[in-house]
Amino acid sequence: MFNGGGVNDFVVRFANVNGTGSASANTMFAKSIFRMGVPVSAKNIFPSNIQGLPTWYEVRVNGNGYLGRREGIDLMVCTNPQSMDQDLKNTREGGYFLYDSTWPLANEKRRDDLNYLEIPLMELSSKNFTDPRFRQLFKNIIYVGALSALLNIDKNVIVGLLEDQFPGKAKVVESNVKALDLGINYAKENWKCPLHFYASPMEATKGKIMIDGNTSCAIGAVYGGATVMAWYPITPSTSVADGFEEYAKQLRVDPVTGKNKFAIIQAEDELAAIGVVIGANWNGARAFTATSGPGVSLMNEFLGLAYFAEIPTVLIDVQRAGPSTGMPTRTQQADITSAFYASHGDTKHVLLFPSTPFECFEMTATAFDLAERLQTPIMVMTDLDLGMNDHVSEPLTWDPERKYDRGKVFNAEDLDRVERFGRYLDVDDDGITYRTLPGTHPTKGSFFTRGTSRDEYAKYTEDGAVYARNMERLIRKWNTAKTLVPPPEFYNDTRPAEIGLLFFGTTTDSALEAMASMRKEDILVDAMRLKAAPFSQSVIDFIFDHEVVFVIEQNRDGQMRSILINELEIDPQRLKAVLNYDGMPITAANILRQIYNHIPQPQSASVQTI
Amino acid sequence: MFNGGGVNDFVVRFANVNGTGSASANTMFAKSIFRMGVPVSAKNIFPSNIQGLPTWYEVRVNGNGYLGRREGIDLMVCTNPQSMDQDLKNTREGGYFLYDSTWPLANEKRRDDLNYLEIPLMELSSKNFTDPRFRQLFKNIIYVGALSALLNIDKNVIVGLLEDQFPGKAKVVESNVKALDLGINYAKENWKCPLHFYASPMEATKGKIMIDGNTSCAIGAVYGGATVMAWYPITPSTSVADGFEEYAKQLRVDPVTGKNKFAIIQAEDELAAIGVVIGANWNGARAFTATSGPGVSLMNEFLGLAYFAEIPTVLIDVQRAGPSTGMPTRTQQADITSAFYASHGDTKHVLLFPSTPFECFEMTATAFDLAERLQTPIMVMTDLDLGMNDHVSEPLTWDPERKYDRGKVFNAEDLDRVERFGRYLDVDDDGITYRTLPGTHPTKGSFFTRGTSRDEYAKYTEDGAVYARNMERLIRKWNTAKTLVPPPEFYNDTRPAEIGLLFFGTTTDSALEAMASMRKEDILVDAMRLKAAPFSQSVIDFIFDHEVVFVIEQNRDGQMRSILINELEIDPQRLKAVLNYDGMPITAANILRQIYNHIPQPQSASVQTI
Amino acid sequence: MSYKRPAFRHPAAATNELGFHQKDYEGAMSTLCAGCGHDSISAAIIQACFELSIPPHRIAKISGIGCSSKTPTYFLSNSHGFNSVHGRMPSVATGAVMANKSLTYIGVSGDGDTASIGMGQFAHVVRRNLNMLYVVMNNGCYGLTKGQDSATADVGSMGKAGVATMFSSIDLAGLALELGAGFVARSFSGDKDQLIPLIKAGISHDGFALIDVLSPCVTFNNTTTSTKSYTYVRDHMETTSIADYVPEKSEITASVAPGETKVIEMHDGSVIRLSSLASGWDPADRLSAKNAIYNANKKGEVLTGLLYVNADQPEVHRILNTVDVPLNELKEDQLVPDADALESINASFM
Amino acid sequence: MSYKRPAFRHPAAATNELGFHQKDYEGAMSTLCAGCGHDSISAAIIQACFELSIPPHRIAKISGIGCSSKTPTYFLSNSHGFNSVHGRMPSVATGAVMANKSLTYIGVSGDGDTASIGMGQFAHVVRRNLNMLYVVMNNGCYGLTKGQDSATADVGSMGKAGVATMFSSIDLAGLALELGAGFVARSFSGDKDQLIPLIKAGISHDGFALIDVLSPCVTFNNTTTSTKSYTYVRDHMETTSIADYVPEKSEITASVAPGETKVIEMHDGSVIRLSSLASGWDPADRLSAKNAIYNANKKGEVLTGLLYVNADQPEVHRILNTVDVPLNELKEDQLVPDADALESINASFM
Ligand SMILES: Cc1ncc(C[n+]2csc(CCOP(=O)(O)OP(=O)(O)O)c2C)c(N)n1
Ligand SMILES: Cc1ncc(C[n+]2csc(CCOP(=O)(O)OP(=O)(O)O)c2C)c(N)n1
Ligand code: SF4
Ligand code: SF4
Ligand SMILES: [Mg+2]
Ligand SMILES: [Mg+2]
Repeated sequence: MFNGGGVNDFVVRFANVNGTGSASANTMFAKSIFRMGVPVSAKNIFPSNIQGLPTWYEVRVNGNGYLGRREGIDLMVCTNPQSMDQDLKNTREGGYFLYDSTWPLANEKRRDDLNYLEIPLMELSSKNFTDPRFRQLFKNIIYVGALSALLNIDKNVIVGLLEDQFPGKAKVVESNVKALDLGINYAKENWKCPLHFYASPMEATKGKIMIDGNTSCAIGAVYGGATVMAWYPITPSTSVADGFEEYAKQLRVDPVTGKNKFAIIQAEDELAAIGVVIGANWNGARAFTATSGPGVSLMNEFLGLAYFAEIPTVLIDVQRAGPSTGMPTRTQQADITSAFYASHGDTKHVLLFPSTPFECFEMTATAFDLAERLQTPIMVMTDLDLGMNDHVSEPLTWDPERKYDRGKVFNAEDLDRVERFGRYLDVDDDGITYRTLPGTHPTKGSFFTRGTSRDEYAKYTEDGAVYARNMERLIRKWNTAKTLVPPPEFYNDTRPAEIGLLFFGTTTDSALEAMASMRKEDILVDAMRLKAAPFSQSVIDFIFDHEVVFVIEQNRDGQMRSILINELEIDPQRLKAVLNYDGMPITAANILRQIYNHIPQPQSASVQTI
Repeated sequence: MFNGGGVNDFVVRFANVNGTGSASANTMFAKSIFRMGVPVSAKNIFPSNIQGLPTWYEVRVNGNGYLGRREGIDLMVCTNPQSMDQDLKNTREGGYFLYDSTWPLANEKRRDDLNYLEIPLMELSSKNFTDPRFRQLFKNIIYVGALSALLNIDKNVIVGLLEDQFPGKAKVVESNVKALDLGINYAKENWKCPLHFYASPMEATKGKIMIDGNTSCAIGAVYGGATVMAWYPITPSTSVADGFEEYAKQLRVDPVTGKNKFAIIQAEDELAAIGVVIGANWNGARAFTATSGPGVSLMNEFLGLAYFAEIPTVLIDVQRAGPSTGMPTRTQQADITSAFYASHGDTKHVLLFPSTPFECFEMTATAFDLAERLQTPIMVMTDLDLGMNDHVSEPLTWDPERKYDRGKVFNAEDLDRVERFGRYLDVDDDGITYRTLPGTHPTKGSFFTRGTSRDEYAKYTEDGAVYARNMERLIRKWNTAKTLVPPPEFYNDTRPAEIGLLFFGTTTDSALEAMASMRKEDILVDAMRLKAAPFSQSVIDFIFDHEVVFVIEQNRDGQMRSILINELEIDPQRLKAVLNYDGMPITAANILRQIYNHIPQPQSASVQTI
Repeated sequence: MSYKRPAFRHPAAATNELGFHQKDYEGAMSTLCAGCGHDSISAAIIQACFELSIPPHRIAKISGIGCSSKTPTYFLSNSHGFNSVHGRMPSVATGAVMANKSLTYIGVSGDGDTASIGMGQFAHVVRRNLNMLYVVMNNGCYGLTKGQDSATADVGSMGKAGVATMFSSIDLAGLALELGAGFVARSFSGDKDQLIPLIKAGISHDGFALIDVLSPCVTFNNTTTSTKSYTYVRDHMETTSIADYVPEKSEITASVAPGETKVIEMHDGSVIRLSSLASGWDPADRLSAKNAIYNANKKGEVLTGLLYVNADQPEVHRILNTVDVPLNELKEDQLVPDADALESINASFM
Repeated sequence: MSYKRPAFRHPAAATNELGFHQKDYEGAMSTLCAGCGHDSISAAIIQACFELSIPPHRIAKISGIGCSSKTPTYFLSNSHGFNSVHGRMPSVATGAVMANKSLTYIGVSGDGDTASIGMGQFAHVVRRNLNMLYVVMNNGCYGLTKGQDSATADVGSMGKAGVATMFSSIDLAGLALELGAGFVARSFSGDKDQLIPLIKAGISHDGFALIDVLSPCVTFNNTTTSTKSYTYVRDHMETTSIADYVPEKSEITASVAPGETKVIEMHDGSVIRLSSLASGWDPADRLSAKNAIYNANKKGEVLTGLLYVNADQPEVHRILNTVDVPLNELKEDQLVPDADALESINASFM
């Protein structure tokens, strides 16, 4: 029988029809738990479609703060007859199945090992609300009410959320509360409330925010000084552009003239978007684009230009499941090879890997500094899970003293001081050379930027030795990059461990949960989270300090593992691949299953029910 | 003093102005040596420009058949004042410097350690030919004459070439012969002829042909059954399209109707070119494109589609020096990473590596078989050196019994036989599934091709398990590919060797020369030439059978080496990178220098003068 | 998607000349929003193909990416379909047409797919005069990515996002005319009577045929402030003429008063009969069509109907002079030159 | 390339208003073929910029790839230049213009770079009304890749390869008009007198200005059978009018008979004076320009001169309502919102 769940430890999945307004009710549910101070994560599992198809919303509540996806649905809330068969199947043994009993479930469909919570949502809504436009919406609020009773969610918190959502609209709030009460009362009258798992107030989310990664990237771009954004719509990156527009309109309009201190170009495609970004950066503005895999593929040629002509470029890749159009509404970390090596010829690019909304904010801002410092593309590799789902995060912070690093740019005075300006002259021996911006000086410092080979003074050349010298300088710059990118974060045991876990981005939540589980089993294990490629010395050290390192990532081909091997010249045997590539966020149980294929599984560890 | 060169062992470099018709005279020079039966190779070192800039043509004559580029110019033929300084510098100590003394060389420019051969080419030409249009052209023939005397080249051979070039135009031949004689006579009268290095007839090229790789690819496409070609002009791949048009017009016009059994689309860009190829292959025609690095970058998205939707696709990548526009008229093997991993998401592609014109022909034809068998892109990775230069090659052969492998295609009868057609159903357990062509059957076998995920019956799905199953089948197909691609060629010593050389494509000539040099020094060495990726078992075996394997390639980042490590899970320490990336073809001396950084250099080995 | 329409047959199940039922031309159940204009266009394509009596499996459907590009799943299940990549349908269609000249090709695209990312390929497929019907389901927005303005959105038009378009709009029919297209029409998803004969004529046309179909996005761009809304288009629709498609076999009975009617003969022997001609417009005069569009746009009208047709522009197979048998049917015996040929090639390189 | 022009100064070294010599506007020695039309256009750009007295370093030159796209090396050495990738100059220019509205932007492209691979970006930079001069050096072929037909090659025209073009040609001026461009002109590399004032007017135009300049490729497309040859263009050139550019400060002296002259005021106060107007054509009427082009093309004529101008179409910075100071000059104090802002953002996510 049922053996999962407990106080502040359960998973609820909502099964809805997309385009029916369930999203806001579901978000309210998750947010109410957050406001109760309890760690919670919510994942939208939506179709590549606008209206009428099944969509799911999965909420994990975990008092210990393990917020990666967890297998096993404790409570299924099903309002979609289309997906009901599937939803029945996906509920864990002994779990609860709440559904709209306006249309009762046929006996032959019922699983014996589930507990049914039947509530006539549509009937209740229709009876109590006359305006047909609202019936659908209030149906959703009714189930939120029922859940609040079942899971001990403070009604006042929900009412607070409604008040925040509809400021000054008491009437609307009132109707919503009415719907809420319908649910609460129905639940209390018909079921034993609460269930044996439920939410209980904590202080764990105090001071934190709940925000999606794309919005955080967008705010990061505003604070990071982006003035030009160019983009082309593509799921799951679109909301980065939306967010940038929203916050720029709030924060970057000149109060006196009403004019904009930013320009957003919705380009005709991704090739144009990256072209705009390169043109703007060449001309001294901080500019960026946001896209997903197919966009990165299309940007290949331009990324090679930016690498070779050394133009700062910031690209946010919100990864989705590839290849090709793949599963556009599912998550993966599968553009790593594509982004790292983007373009023909000998090219390598700097990648950043945020794993929380806070880091989306921070790394987006940092990407502009790095791009201008290194004069090369910087790609922020986020993904659908991080980008489009709300996550509990540290609040965003910005040191008012913080100055942008605009990199090596000669102004008119600098030019007057130098005898002869050499655009590609490595005067500081770090591989990074000085650039000038158009319009700087009447007679000095102008040069021709090109994707063809040139000498230290930017003069076109087909001389092989000069070409090779330049290519070697780019390697020197690459080595400098290793010292400038954010170093990894370590989660090491106090005692020496032979096993290391290595992960990055959205794999972090589940990897840390897996680590905790191993430690509980007295397995000594260290962990390192990559924040960037190329890799600093500490990455090498970590790998060589451990007998075996598990590289956990969400793609089929172990892309990060290959890059680690290539960049660090490591024997592949040291690195074991732990992979998930079905488009759903990786779980701790899955990680453990794969790790225990390589090391002895402790007796007590039940990877099923972590 | 001069210590290089000898009978059938020397290097001549011509320094000309491009767009002045020197190419045909220089080719005639190389071809005459070929017709004397002596192994010869010729490399055009031309600018990315149409007219007026320096261009070089380098001819190596080597009786042993070592035809990779060799450092050290024994005889410089300079008709270009623009490049004279550089040419003087590039002539080897003790070498000969032949130049147009119509404008005598100033004393202060002369190097003491060179032998000067002064011939007033322009003066001779102007004096003897009245028509100004021909003066320039005949000037070139005059120096060919002079060389024929200096290097003992049979005049009759040259006259034969002229007769072949101008069939039925006795007058033209006559004038050319007159020019030739002017050169011969001037040389004999003024210099000691022959020099101490010269050509001496052999039978080494008997039965062979001298042809460029691009033309060979083109003929291979005609024989391989290509009916649709789509392309966009780009150096150095353009002549593949030109050749295909030329030979298709010769060989593929219906004699009765005068209609074409082929269609060539000069597309608006590379994205369109590959789109046409994919559309045509989807519809059952053998179609291909030819491009170079920037084109491959632009084709990324479409290559991912072809991989994931499983559409046969043939692409010939004539590599040039990248990144970006790079050095468009220089050679490299630097698109390997880009091609192998092309596109976002988890993608890997089959690559073929021809190293001779014969293989360009053969592998292009084979690429169509493999593409249809494997239903995936096949990229033939040639390069500028192979593609645009004439090479001595085995003649092209085609077994008249040879049948095309059209792969797994169900026709109407097949469809009638199967109960339910599953486009992506792995019935043979080799990862390759059956396809149907549009228009085949009125009621069965139609399906929807897409870049999104789908189940075994080609139905759209967002089910992660189904998606993952498909991705795993693609790996099964990849494993099948390993057994179908051309296996490597081995050049093993009869005795067990600890050192292995690994190379492919145009690196072969110099690698084999380096190997011979090592063997002369009694170093035991084996060698393996890759013909394809992914790799068959024999590749792994070779690597594990040797203590150390030198991977010789022409790019900065050791791209093939990385792919070997990643695909075969090999400790990088086993594979030493031997690299050249200055855009000039790699030399044996360079290879040896790098090898002797890792293993003790034998006393006698002089890597300078091999 | 995973839903199948109930496979019942219409009561008075009429068959066409080939004995096919309309059902044989249908597709899977649509997953578009209820009321989406695109679904009406799918229905019109089904009807047109049924009435034209084309064997369904002899049609190939090719599209890009977008709600519009999804529609080929919702019609002609017995035809092969190819949902390619965003904006690149024209090149894939080019390849397909080159490979097999004996099928009928229907390309479906959206305004985003065609006028933004696909602009280059669109221009060049027009120039190539590829033998295909190219249907743009034009809703002035990117439906599938949630309603951003597309390049066909008119200045000042405002969809659900509530921000008026600021950049000048691209008129795909006008553009196709400028680029030399031989068959250009515009229609409205809500006007089946006009659309079906145009689809038939476009399929019959021997060369590239564009139909720019206004097709309201009910979810994102059907506001009262949008010029691509159902109401706006319905209320501002003007027509160049009433087009009637008459198959080869039918006799033309002159039921319309002479002088008002124009008859255009297509390559396959069928005929388009135009009646109630707009004044100053001549379907055979490119300039008059361009002017008519320009003037209509200026007035905020949506000019629909057949805009221009020239049945004589050679399509790409004629230009490239390919053999009559489809290239994809040629076998080794037709493709491999005889043994001598290679000998003489080798000889030429000795 | 590695050759420097001898740095001597013209004997009667005239200076412009700013005291610059013509020399200050020159570039490196050209490496194009002797006689290439592109070099004449470079010379015209040098002359126009000199006469306009723009400080050379306040100009930015952007191009794609091709012989034409190489030319920015051969003019304006004191300006920054960007030789980007093939067909993508418009997007790079867009970024540059967005970053700094205070410079003058000259984009150079070829017919291959614009009408083939660059078609999509070209259409959209027109639509965006980017404030730049866009010069197409149009030779009907791909010079740098050795003379293949481009999309602007006319049907039947035959270059050095000896095969007549079979696909209909794209008229870039006609296309720009269709796409809503506010300044469209055509000229000929061999007609400096016409070209220089057009370049000046194009630079002064506040918004996107296209000049499609016929520019013979002497190496690959200057045959007697080519319609893009020097002789053909010279012999078939027709003009809409004679354009005179009059800078802001000058007084307009009406030296031409009234009625024949039209005066167009530009945003920066300068004036274009058109005389000897072709009949039936009005530079302010888009449709008349389209018709004139269409009719000329039909007759095999090359219609040159200013074709259309509308000084009032808002350019992209005006559309996007950006601040007056160039975006690339904004510093932290202008860009980073104050501390409270982040607090209230955080609060909104609690
Ligand atoms: C290369 C690429 N970029 C972006 C996308 C995302 N995308 C999917 S559909 C679409 C726009 C569709 O608009 P339209 O063609 O007008 O079709 P509609 O949905 O309006 O019918 C976009 C931008 C994509 N699939 N591929
Ligand atoms: C992506 C890409 N494809 C192809 C090329 C090769 N290429 C260089 S220039 C050129 C055409 C140039 O034609 P046009 O723009 O008309 O310039 P022109 O040389 O005639 O002045 C091409 C195809 C390239 N550089 N990049
Ligand atoms: S979003 Fe718009 S275009 Fe897409 S299906 Fe819905 S109504 Fe149609
Ligand atoms: S090839 Fe043609 S376009 Fe290029 S430089 Fe020579 S003449 Fe000019
Ligand atoms: Mg649309
Ligand atoms: Mg050109």
